[in-house]
Amino acid sequence: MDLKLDHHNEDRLTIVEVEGEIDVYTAPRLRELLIDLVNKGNFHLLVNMEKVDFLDSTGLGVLVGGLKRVRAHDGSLELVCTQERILKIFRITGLTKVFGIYASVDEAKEAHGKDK
Amino acid sequence: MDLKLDHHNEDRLTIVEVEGEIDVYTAPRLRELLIDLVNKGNFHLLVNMEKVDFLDSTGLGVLVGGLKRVRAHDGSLELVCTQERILKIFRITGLTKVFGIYASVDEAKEAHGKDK
Amino acid sequence: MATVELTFSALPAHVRTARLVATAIARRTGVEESLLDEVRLAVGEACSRAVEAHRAHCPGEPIRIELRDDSGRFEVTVSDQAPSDEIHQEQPLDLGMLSDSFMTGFGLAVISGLADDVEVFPSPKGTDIRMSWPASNGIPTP
Amino acid sequence: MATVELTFSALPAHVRTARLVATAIARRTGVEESLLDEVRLAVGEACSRAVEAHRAHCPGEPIRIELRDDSGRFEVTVSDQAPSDEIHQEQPLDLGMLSDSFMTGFGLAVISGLADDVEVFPSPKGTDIRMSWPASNGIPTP
Ligand SMILES: Nc1ncnc2c1ncn2[C@@H]1O[C@H](COP(=O)(O)OP(=O)(O)O)[C@@H](O)[C@H]1O
Ligand SMILES: Nc1ncnc2c1ncn2[C@@H]1O[C@H](COP(=O)(O)OP(=O)(O)O)[C@@H](O)[C@H]1O
Repeated sequence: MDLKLDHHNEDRLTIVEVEGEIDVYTAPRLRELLIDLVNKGNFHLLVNMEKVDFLDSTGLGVLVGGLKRVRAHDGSLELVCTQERILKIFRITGLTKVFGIYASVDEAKEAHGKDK
Repeated sequence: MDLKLDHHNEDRLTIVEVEGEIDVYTAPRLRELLIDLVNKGNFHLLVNMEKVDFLDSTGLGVLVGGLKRVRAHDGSLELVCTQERILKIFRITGLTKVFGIYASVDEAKEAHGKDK
Repeated sequence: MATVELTFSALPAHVRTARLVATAIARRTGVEESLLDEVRLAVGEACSRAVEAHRAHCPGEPIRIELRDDSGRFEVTVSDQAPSDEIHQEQPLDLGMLSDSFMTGFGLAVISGLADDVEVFPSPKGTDIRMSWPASNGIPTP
Repeated sequence: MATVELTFSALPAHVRTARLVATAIARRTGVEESLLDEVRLAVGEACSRAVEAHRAHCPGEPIRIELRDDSGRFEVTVSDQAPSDEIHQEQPLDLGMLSDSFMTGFGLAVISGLADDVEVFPSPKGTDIRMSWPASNGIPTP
């Protein structure tokens, strides 16, 4: 199972669709995409993890790295995730306190609309 | 994928249904079944290989062993197989000349009916 | 004697092979289906950690993973040959401190959170990480 | 250096692990999907042969399989440590001669029929079987 990446803009949010395995082998591709998006001025990222079947700490590292980058521009990097096996990894590492995690893209968009 | 074995009698034939992988790990169970059937007086065996997804030379060995046993009682051991990947193994080892191989249980039963 | 031993060069692609082998053997050893995800992830983390350590210190040396199923438990040991110089993360998470390359802290946190039992043996000659899970059978006889 | 090396004790169950690893690495190395069945079967045969030889001669010794993907081909070498005393089957098949335990003749026939390229190196210290298939890529960069 490899990694598929896609992205598109909705309102002020850039939605990043991730499918497959984010691990030590594929994480560099996700890192490149996030860096590229930030360099092109997209500072509000929403990463949809619903189709991710495997996430390891290298993947976590890339997400945290992305968060640091968007924060430097007063941006945000949030996640959509309801899969227990993936949520567990965020919980174990204490990262549920670091990332906004939503149950759906719509829920995230709504929360975002209110923020600003 | 493990090995599932089943058998029942139709007319004078004992039909052995095999499903899964016949390899160095599971072949001993097939050998035991064939020996047991012969010991109980079933000398006309038809082994249905249609649901076999893997066959190695240990499996071939068990089939040849079964054939030797039934022949000692003037019996027969024939096969049903249409899967190219499995047929290939019989062809490579020259065993297509040793076993009667049929396209279906019915076809085998018919040929058998004529024989006797 | 270790039942199965896998040796691989320090490349991320091989971490996948290690995960695949560990999951397959765990399943056969009778580790509960619900734990297989944890096995896959914890073994992957330990191997990723080893690959990163080798790439930094000794890219030409192979990494070894031993899988044993002869003790009533499924036991995995991942051994690297990189000198251990880990900064053990004791303080709470501070975003600024984290690099976005592989984070040893996260890796070990994940492993400790997932393995039923973990021991880490760091030494100047390398680190061994030993993990184990309950298993219902050793090598079953056919 | 071999890219991945698997060492296992002489038990039939481990032949499955070897098949699994060989198929996974072959796939990743870019061996064509249509050849993966042949890889799985040929590697399995070579390992079964080694397991049988060890059980007869040296059940305590491990069997080694090396998988390389660094030469533009996918290359697998299975090495046993049992003295080679094979009767090479040159005469046509004679049912009476065949035992229904593992048949070296069939095993080698299957391997030769399936591997794109095979070399067998028997020696008093053990036999190496080297097989290879065309592969479209080595370790791909992520
Ligand atoms: N071709 C391959 N080479 C190496 N590792 C692989 C390959 N395919 C899958 N894997 C790894 O093996 C693990 C199990 O994969 P998979 O067979 O899809 O899981 P499962 O059997 O649980 O469905 C995954 O972590 C995956 O990265
Ligand atoms: N739990 C396991 N332990 C060791 N080997 C296994 C296990 N499960 C499957 N295998 C072996 O791995 C090989 C590939 O199995 P499988 O994943 O079903 O094939 P594929 O990926 O081609 O569908 C088979 O030969 C099988 O015997």
